[in-house]
Amino acid sequence: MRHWKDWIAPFLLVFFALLAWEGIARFIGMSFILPAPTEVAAKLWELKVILFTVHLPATLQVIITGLMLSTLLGTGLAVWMNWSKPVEKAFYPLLIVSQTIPVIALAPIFVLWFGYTIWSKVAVTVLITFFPITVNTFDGLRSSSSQLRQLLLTMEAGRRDIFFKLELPSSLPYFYSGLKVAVTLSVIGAAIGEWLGAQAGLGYFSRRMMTQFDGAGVFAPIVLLALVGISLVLLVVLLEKMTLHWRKTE
Amino acid sequence: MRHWKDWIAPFLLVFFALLAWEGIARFIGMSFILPAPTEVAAKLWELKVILFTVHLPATLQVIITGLMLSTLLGTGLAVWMNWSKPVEKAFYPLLIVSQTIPVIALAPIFVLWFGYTIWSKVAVTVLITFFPITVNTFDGLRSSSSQLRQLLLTMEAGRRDIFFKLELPSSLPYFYSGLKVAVTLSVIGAAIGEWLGAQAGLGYFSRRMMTQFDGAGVFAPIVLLALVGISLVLLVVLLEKMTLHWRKTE
Amino acid sequence: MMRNNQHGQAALQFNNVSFRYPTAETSAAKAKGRRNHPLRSFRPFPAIKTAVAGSQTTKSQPLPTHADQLLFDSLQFRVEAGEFICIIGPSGSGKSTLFKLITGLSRPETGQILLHGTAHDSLLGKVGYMPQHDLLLPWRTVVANAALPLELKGASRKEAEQRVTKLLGQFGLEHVANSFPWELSGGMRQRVSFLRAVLSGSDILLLDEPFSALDAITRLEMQEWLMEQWKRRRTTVLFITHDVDEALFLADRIFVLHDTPVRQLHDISVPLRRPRNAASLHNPELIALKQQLLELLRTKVKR
Amino acid sequence: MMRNNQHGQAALQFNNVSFRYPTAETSAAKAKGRRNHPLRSFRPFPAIKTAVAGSQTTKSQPLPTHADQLLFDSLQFRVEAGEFICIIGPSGSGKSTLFKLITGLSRPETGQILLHGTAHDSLLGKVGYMPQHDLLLPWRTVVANAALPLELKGASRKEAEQRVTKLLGQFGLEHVANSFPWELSGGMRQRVSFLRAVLSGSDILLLDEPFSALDAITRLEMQEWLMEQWKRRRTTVLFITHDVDEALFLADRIFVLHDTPVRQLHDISVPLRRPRNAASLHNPELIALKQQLLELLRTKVKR
Amino acid sequence: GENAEPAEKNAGDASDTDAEKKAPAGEQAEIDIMLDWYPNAVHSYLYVAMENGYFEEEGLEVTIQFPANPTDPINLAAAGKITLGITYQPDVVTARANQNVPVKSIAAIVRSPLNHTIFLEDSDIQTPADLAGKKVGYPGIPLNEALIKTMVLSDGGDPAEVSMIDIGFELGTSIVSKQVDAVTGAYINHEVPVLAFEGHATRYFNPVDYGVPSFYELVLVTNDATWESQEEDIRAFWRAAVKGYEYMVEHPDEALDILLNYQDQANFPLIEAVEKQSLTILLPKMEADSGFGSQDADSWQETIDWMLEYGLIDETPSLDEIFVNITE
Ligand SMILES: Nc1ncnc2c1ncn2[C@@H]1O[C@H](COP(=O)(O)OP(=O)(O)OP(=O)(O)O)[C@@H](O)[C@H]1O
Ligand SMILES: Nc1ncnc2c1ncn2[C@@H]1O[C@H](COP(=O)(O)OP(=O)(O)OP(=O)(O)O)[C@@H](O)[C@H]1O
Ligand SMILES: [Mg+2]
Ligand SMILES: [Mg+2]
Repeated sequence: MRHWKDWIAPFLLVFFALLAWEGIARFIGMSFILPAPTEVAAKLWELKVILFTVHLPATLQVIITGLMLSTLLGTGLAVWMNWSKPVEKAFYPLLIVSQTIPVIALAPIFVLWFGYTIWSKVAVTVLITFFPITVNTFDGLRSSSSQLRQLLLTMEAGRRDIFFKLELPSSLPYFYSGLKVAVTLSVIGAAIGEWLGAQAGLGYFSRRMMTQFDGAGVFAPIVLLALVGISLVLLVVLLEKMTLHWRKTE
Repeated sequence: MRHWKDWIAPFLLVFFALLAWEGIARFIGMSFILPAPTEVAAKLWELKVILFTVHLPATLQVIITGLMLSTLLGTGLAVWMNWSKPVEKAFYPLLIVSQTIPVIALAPIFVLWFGYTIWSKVAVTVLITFFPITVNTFDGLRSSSSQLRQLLLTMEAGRRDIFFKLELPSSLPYFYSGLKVAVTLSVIGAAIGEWLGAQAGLGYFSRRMMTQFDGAGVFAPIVLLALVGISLVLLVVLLEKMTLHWRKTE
Repeated sequence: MMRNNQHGQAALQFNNVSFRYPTAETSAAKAKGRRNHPLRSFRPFPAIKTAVAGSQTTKSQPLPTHADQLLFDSLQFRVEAGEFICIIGPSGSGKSTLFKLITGLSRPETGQILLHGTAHDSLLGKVGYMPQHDLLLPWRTVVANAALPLELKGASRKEAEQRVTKLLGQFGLEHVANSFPWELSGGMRQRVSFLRAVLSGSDILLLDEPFSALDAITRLEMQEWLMEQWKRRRTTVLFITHDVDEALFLADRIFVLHDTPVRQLHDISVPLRRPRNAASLHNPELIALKQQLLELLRTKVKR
Repeated sequence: MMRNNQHGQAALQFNNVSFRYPTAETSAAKAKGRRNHPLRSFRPFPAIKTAVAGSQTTKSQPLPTHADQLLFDSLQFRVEAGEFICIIGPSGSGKSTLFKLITGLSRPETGQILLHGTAHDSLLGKVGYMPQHDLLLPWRTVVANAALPLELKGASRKEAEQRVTKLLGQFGLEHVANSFPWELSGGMRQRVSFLRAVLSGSDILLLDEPFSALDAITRLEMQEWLMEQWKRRRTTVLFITHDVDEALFLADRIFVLHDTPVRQLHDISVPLRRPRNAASLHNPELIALKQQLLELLRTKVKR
Repeated sequence: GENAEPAEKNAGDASDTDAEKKAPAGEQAEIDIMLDWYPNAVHSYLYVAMENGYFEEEGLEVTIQFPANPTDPINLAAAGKITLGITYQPDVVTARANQNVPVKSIAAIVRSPLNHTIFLEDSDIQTPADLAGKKVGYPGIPLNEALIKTMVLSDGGDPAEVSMIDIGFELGTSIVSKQVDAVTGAYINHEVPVLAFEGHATRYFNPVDYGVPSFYELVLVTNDATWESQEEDIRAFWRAAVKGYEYMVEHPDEALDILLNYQDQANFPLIEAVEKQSLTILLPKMEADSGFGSQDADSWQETIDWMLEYGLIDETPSLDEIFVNITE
């Protein structure tokens, strides 16, 4: 971010990759299998109205609802586990193990449970964003050094004091790290959710275009999805910078 | 692992959750929407032959091929980036940015490129496992302290010595962490790849059972997928324990 | 300038205090469960170890080898009001544990700890404690860090910070009031930490190896600074150190912990008048005392 | 027992050596590019900070405030074969940089560094270097760690380890040959690190604050141990420390760095015969010397 | 952009939208219907009913959904997530017979198979037996496996050698990009002309020529429970649909225009010429002597017998439960 020069090399790499892609695409000449980047750009322009007024809002709605829900549930569970040892003992191992299993395979079932409403997609999003938020927040709450905890105890701090004055601030950087992961995953979750059943949304639109032999139309919404992902992460970084101004980052 | 008592609480939690699920499922009585756990178990038994001889091997083939490929490519790129500053400058930022965009949305395209062969699924798997392996290995190579590097230099170590005697061993723990992430993601990748078009595989079979209105049949392969995920992670942990025996873990 | 007052009430008194940590098995398991859940190594998406500036957790805890063994056995001693006591002893001899008992973080198995002649239900909040390293909250400014004990005692944040601000000058911190800990040098951080301990409001201060992380020169400066502060405030100070020179320079009396379980403290008065300076340590009587102390410690360190 | 030999060839000689670090901007940017890529904070799947046992990177580097300023200006000095030189100076005065120049990690801007009268193209591999902290490779056993310089010089691993094994006894390491670094105490780790420096084969050893991380008692022991080793090996030693007592106890001569840029080293001979012991430091002449050194350092430290 | 969002139930006092004005007094009943595919000529009558206000006249608020997966209409209807789904007769039999999924057919929309097995003009496939050893794509609908099995068997081939690949909605793309050798589940009235329009000539097999009974291609299904609770609404829905159908028969061009107007050009760019052609093929297949949508037990029995014979089902589902004749 800071040093624009750092971006020269990757920019050149991307530029030449695009050039090569353009060349190959034109050589193959089957734009529904491999559209050229210029075709994708043109398509993006052509479809701008419907993409920006219908599909982008639909996807954003899923992403934002999903993120809000999993932040709520995730931090809630994290705080609860931090508060009560038995809760931690019961849930923490399950959380960890749940990450080694492909929970996403359950996604198709959600369509049966929630139909084609926003909730089937939100459920997928929550399913995959819940973990990073919960575990990071919990680890953050636990990250506060036990020496500091003891110090606060010698000052007669109660459980609440320790939570608000020590554990909560300690957990913030971890929470943001978790949120960054979650934000990225939420875009993926929304896209997958939309494949499985939707009436609108960028992921849905991309798949729909595939049945229409429209290669450029397949890629155009993906480009938008990528931009959504990047913007959301930047947003979290900004938020982090603003709230963690005390950090040692010159 | 070590303290079996640590497993009592989560075990009880799972047990009661299953019990509740059984109760609710029987109450609803629509097993194709929500099969009871006992039905799933029965189905798993009933389908054991086809699951274990056809679909499990198909999925494992995808997973293993994908993991091997992305380990090869990932460690290769990591070593290259570590060796050459320009390569790092060009690729590293792209790798990072690539993680904020939902590359998985490209998965449907792979079917167009590779057809319904194993390669479209392998491509999805490589796509999502490549990043954690590359970045972790690279960070591992870079993790070696600069003080140690200077120390080796004062002993007249060459670039190769520093790589083999310092950077490589330093990177191993990071590599394993990356591999653990990758292994988990590979199961997800294979499942998603199979949704998009397959003739065999656990992900495919699960969805297929849905078209047969067989709820228990939907869940049974997911249970197997979960077991595959857990076993693979355990395998990596074992491998890690064996090769990193020097680590301070009593 | 001995301020002992054997006939008044002791500022701090141990009456037959015995203590042991819980059995090795449980405590080890406990410590582990908290820090290293067995599953943690499994973590496919491992904890994101955000480098939080200023957090220090480098000091390795002594291994709990002696757990389940009695650490203090009917220990008795008294500290008079206004005394400066240094506590030395080999690693693992129980110096920090002594402080845990006095602060109320641990409770004696038997016996009583009296502050100014009174036994308390819980000692938490009754003494000022300055831990090894500085242990400042990295997200709080100097003022806010020092204000912490006042806030915990119920003052509003604003009120607390006002009270702190008035004191900053005395501690040489007026120019860094709104700096964050990472912006300060090690010596400055120690000052903040000391100010915080002072603000706990108690007239008994426990300092656990406060200067061990500083370099030799800064350390000397901080020792002199601490002497001044102590003279001005006339608080009772208990000060743990590994450094015999430091103990000799600072203390009225030195307590040596040197056997396990500790039944009795070697109680050594330092025959030096105040004010002292670095040169004071070179008088022959003190040199002999230093040799004696070093021998005492050395025999225990060799294994 | 001065081993000076003003007429022979100096073991080490600086001829008008000048040095500065590159401009603040480039060097800071460089350091940053390597350690903190600007994108790193973006990382959705952040680096997995596996806790690698034994890796120590806690010591904070001095801030590069003086960068682009001349650090050494036509510096001249010579060290005779077999001498024990201690180097003291405030933080940031350039002590470690001096070692970087001697080891060949940095190159002088002008001037020459001669080893035994010869100028070398690259000094890398020509002197033995023992960095602050122990810096052992955590994945190598004691033997394998010590064998590292031999391996790097081309010996096969087996051969190298055989040679090391023969020496372990002399260094008191025979019982821990196959232990990993984390299994050793701090003092033991320093021994391994010293053995490794000795095995680099050079007769000039550079030790950068080797004992600063040890507690006071262990430190005393290690100082005595080092004296014995030095007596036995008759190598030339340059030893950086912050601790004036340590310097006085160990050195034939003390070099004090105390202005920036360093134009000249304060070169102080220690008027003490060997063998020395802790008590030797208490003779009045030495006490005066210590006071003088402390004053020298203190004036620079105050800002 | 959420079509499935529930409208306000007690809208009597609410805003004065067009729908409200046309509606008779009282509450509007909600009907969610999921099409079998994305909208095309075969759905014209629904759009006509919508455009011309037939649904509102019946006091219905109808939401039309499109499936993301070909099997969703029957699945979601069975799960009660939608009121009605358009699906395939043999699938209803499978659901009822194998898992006793509580779905029932309430109307037959297209009365004979549109579903053909298509392959590129220059393919070496000549008869269904040639499919052995080939890759055949199908949209995940189990019926298609039955079709191929029957066709290959009746042509003397070995159906076990056909490799069937679930390709979801990618019927056109996968055959054009040569990922599969043939696809089944493609419609004679839709994929065939669309592919031709895109410049890909195809040939095809009609299943009825190779031992498959002339089953109802498209039927309207609902859940037993939904039927019980909303029978009146569904009957009302069907009355409106029949009106739409009659309009479509009389004014096919206008009906198509309505459909095309409803299409969001970017979303579902239908090709007018193709849809015209499609409608001509469709109309005869939708016409029924005893009224649009009528079902007769013989057709069901025939389909069940065929499926039993080819081992697609193990038990005979009860005819009483599997369909209701809405025209009676
Ligand atoms: N929480 C604990 N549980 C069990 N045993 C403990 C605990 N804390 C300390 N111990 C044990 O009690 C003994 C005394 O520990 P303590 O920390 O008081 O030593 P110390 O004198 O402060 O050492 P150091 O100089 O290294 O700080 C040690 O043997 C230690 O292993
Ligand atoms: N790599 C570098 N690039 C730029 N400046 C540097 C670098 N390393 C050190 N410096 C600067 O050079 C000066 C001398 O640093 P050096 O590390 O030699 O000090 P030192 O005497 O060893 O200090 P300490 O006692 O803290 O170890 C300092 O001002 C430091 O900021
Ligand atoms: Mg201690
Ligand atoms: Mg240094």
